[in-house]
Amino acid sequence: MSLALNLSHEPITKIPHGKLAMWAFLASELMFFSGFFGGFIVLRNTNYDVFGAGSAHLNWTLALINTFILIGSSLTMALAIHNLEHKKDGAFRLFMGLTILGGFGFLIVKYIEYSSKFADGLFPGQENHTVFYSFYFLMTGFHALHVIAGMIPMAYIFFKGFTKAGYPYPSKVETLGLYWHFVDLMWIFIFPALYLMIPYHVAGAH
Amino acid sequence: MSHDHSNPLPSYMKVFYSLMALTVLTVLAAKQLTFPHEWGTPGDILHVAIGVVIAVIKVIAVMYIFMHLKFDHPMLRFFVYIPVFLFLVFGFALNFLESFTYTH
Amino acid sequence: MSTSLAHTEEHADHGHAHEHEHHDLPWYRKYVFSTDHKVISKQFMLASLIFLFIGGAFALMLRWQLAYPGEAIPVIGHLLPDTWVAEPGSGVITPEFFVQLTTMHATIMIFFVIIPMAVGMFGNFCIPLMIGTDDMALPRLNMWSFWLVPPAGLIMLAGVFTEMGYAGAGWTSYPPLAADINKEAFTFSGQTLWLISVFMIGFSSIMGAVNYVATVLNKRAKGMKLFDMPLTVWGLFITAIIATLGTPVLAAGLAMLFFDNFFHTSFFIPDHLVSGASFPGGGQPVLFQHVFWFYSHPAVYIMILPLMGIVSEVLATFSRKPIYGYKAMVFAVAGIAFLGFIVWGHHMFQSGMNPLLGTTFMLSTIVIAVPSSIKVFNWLGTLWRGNIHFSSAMLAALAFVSMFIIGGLSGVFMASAPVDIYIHDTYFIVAHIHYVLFGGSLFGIFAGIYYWFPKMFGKMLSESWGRRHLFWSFLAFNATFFPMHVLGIGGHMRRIYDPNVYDFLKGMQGMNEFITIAAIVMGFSQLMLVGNILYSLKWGKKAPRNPWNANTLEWAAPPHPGHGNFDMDITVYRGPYEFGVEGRELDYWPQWEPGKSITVHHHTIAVSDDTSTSVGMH
Amino acid sequence: MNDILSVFDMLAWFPENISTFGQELDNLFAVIYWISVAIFFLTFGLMGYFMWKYRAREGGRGYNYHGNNIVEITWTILPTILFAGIGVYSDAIWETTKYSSKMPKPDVEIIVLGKQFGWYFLYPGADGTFGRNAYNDRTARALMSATNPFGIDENDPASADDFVVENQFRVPVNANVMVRGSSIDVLHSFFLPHARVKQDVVPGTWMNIWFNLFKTGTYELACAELCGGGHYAMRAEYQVLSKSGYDAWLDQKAMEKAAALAPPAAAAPAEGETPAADAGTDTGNDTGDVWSE
Ligand code: HEA
Ligand code: HEA
Ligand code: CUA
Ligand SMILES: [Cu+2]
Repeated sequence: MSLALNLSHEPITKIPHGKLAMWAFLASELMFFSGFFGGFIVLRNTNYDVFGAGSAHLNWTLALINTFILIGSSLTMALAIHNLEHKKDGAFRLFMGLTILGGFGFLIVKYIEYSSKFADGLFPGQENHTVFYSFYFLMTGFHALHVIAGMIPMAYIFFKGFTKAGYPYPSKVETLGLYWHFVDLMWIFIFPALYLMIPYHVAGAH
Repeated sequence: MSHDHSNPLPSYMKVFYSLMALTVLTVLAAKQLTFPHEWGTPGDILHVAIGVVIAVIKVIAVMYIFMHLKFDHPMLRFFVYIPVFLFLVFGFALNFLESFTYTH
Repeated sequence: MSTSLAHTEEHADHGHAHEHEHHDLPWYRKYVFSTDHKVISKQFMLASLIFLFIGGAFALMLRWQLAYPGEAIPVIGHLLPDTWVAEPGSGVITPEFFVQLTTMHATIMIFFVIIPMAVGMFGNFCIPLMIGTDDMALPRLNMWSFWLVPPAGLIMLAGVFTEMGYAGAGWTSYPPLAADINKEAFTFSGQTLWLISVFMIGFSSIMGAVNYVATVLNKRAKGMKLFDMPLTVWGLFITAIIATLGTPVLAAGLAMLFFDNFFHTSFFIPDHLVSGASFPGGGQPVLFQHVFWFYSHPAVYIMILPLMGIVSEVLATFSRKPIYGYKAMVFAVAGIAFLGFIVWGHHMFQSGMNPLLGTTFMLSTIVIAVPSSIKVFNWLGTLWRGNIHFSSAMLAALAFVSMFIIGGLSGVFMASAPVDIYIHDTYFIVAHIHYVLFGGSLFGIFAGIYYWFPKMFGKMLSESWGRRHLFWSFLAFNATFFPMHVLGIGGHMRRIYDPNVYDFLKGMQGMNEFITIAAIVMGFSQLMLVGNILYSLKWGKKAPRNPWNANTLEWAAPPHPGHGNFDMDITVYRGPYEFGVEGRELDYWPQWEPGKSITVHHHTIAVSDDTSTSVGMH
Repeated sequence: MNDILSVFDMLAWFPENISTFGQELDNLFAVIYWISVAIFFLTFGLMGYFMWKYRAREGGRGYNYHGNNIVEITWTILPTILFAGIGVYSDAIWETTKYSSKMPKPDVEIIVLGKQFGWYFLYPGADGTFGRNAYNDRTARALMSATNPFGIDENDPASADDFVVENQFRVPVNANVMVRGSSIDVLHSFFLPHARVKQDVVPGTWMNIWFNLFKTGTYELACAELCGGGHYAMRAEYQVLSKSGYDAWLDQKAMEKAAALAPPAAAAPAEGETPAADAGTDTGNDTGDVWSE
């Protein structure tokens, strides 16, 4: 009897539920990082030199490589979605694989970066730690967690893509893509904020 | 769910190239661009401003093209506008934080 | 209201039809890890009621200490472990344990009772039913948003097993106190667990909220425009938006505080602190307060807007009148939500925030009272020329309105920054908190429970016990919390273990005793609610489909609806509050009933010949 | 019964006011109070009346009426005007009490530190100026320790007569007292109920607090911000002394400080040797307050 009911109709806004919820979630994520950036602004203003010295010590070349990797994987993600929507399964698998590879590459670079920071005694609790490094580990750490969280469903979708039916839900991949672009987007802010904004007198000293 | 009839691939590539270029630009601006040293902090503020402006341009490109805000339902834009507005309010208030009373 | 009894029988078999569909689900998918929004709603209700009693018991213990300092707590006192009592076996709690009680009382009440009830329970139950759809947009996500709550509660309560006991920095957990500056890094204290737990609750809140947003925007029944939604759904929708945008900021603050607490970073720890543990320094304690209140002020509206919606619902139904100024109500809610994001500094007038911001926040806070006034006046307008039935739900709603007025007026005192200089952190604030949160939110929750219980469980609650419960709660509530205004004016600080240390508070012991006695009465009055619920579940009268002759869509569903909610197609023809329409025999006109009408000078007049007495069966 | 009714006479419960701006604060409170009482009776009166007048009648019907925009606008604008009035009135007082730029020229300056669970007060001593310390020199923060909470640089000659008291302080009557407050551990709040003064003190920042008291006597200072288990007992006493009494007390402190700095043999100021201060205001147990290690 309830089969005849038409309660679950087309989404009114024509936006799939998952995608709409994802946008709401991204709004939420924007506020999450807003909290961090708000704190960053305040503490940078009050610890100008400490932040400058910290920035100057970071390895911006590694971060630049990571930026390229993330932008690249953002592009491959967009291409993967495009190909899945156009039923080009082979290309979809290729680009999805590249995206995941990008995530791995990012994490590997991050690992290299982190281990040199550990070696320099900059981790919280170690001797050279300052409030700048608190922010460094906080922001990059949460960002890396987001990368990992995005890679898990991507891996699932990727392997599903090899089954006979292929991956049947382009709209879900699109939703995941939104998230992945967001991760990229956050990095676009984190990169200059942490690595590049070095006051002169501090930069000169190094 | 495909968004429009035109082929988005060229615009994807355009965004990709400009993101790469802007990234290089932001690094160059930070490392090579120098303001007179006697400017001190204002010079630093200019650096920050340049970094932020470039980042904002990049982010707009990502959101409007990669994330399809340009083609999708206009309502979705509010999911970005409102947080940005709130962040500005929040950041504005926070900038007053240390201005009180460490008097000499 | 007896017209609807006739429908009872036919629905019995619809219920069956639905049960058959779901015999294939294993029991744990049906009752535990269910994705059905109604089951999730009941789970929230059960968990929160348990927490209400835990939080209430904590309150009564701290009340005892305030009334009878130095005397053993009866019964419980002697069961307390030695570390919590002044001398082993004495039954008198220590000052440390007292502040832990305060902290846990408030945290439990806010994060584990009011928010889960207002948003989790009613949001889950009402949204899909009232917009006429079968379930949430993302049922699986919905399930997880509940299943983060019990572990979060357990983690927080596990603080008792740590060396220092529960978290003890107040529910606001201001650092440096909350950073446990004397604790070693990489060790857990009650405060660390508190931070983890509230972070989880926040995550659960966000998961629920994005789901509500998607559901309301995407899944409304055919014909239902946004301005055809009941005010309950409006309240919940806007609450969900606040939760989506506010909660993550708290999460960011908690993450930073957790880093300070656990890793000894120093986001909030300044550099010349004299303490045993070493922090690198450079932080800003007041920064945390900004981050915290940027969420927690909007959060107080998270705790009241859904209930405002519910109360509007109940007032309209039992006054048999349309809501006065429906659109004004919606705009007022939206206005409160918007302004709610720019007033957070009113909690920080004395915190060392720049006084210039004090002026700004004072003005914005005073402005926020305007939309609240609009709501109050519209509620009064709804009562005007009604035909008022004093059911339990209605009594609770009236209690809500009246107590919210008192609580809101005391808010206006504090909104004025110079007045706040004196009453900040005194019992005046405690009185305000309880007038808006207990007198407001909790009575609103009672109203919702009395109103929707028949639909939730298919049984009627006992009206006479409901009235008794509300009468005693109302009386004891005012006896408990009204005198707190006076304590506050007398200068009685919050969160103090023993006021008798101060000469200027010596004259107030009698009042403290009186408050405690009233609080105990109030605590035990709540047993009437629990008793009523348990009794009615087993022996209550079977509920008809539309026991209150109301208009909104949930009453089109069978009593105790099964998975899928409705047994007929739903099309919406009109707004939710068409009571007393001219040209109709019945004094209500459900949203799902076809029929034409015209609007003449703020009145609705039915014009088709459709005046049949049927209640929604087609 | 009278006890219970007295609850409704709220304004009578204020502790006695002793500060110049306290009266304005109390007046503002009273204004909002009477507005609230009026609104309370208005709204509760209407509600009660409607509940009685429109209680359900047999066969009765509610009136189908969806509201009226003119009414809505009226009851939006009226409260707005009222609130704007309250806001403007409040802001004037707020500015005089808290804006650093509007604070009067100080006659007496004191530096205050909260600690778990008590208060330190630093006085500039006879010369009226502070030596180098953590308040007036950021670099002196490095000197702060459990035994030298103010980070006083003893090598600065101006520091020689600066003295510290604990949990008891004194101020002259009818003088602008400027307090610079901070904390050495967690947040505390400097609350003088009788003077209508409250200001949180935050480690790492200095707060400007001022007041001008017009009545002599002994009053209490409380901590109003949760700071741990001992929060409730973080109490201090202060005396408002006549000008001469206050000066006498300063002299006495100077002698004690000198004695404490002198070689141990000489350092034994006997109790009761204090110069006769204003009758009876001196409690005589000040020796315990000297902080000199
Ligand atoms: C549901 C929760 C809730 C609600 C709805 C409110 C509503 C309001 N609150 Fe409250 N508040 C809390 C919960 C809530 N608050 C809590 C929990 C705290 C303490 C936190 C802590 O420190 O632990 C707090 C603390 C708090 C403070 C900080 C006090 C301090 O610490 O010093 C202030 C200060 O401005 C304030 C103001 C207000 C105002 C102006 C409103 C307004 O929205 C009220 C508007 C309502 C009305 C004004 C009444 C109805 C209107 C009329 C009848 C119309 C006619 C009226 C007039 C013309 C005046 N609140
Ligand atoms: C919705 C929120 C809510 C609710 C419902 C309550 C309910 C109560 N609160 Fe709560 N309270 C807060 C929110 C709430 N409170 C907040 C936010 C604070 C601020 C905390 C802070 O400073 O950080 C606070 C602080 C607070 C204080 C101030 C503490 C202090 O500053 O030192 C006091 C003191 O009297 C108090 C008392 C009570 C009492 C007596 C009840 C009663 O209504 C409770 C009634 C009891 C029940 C509803 C449960 C019934 C229980 C039984 C029947 C069991 C009886 C059996 C046994 C005792 C074994 N509360
Ligand atoms: Cu110090 Cu409370
Ligand atoms: Cu608030």
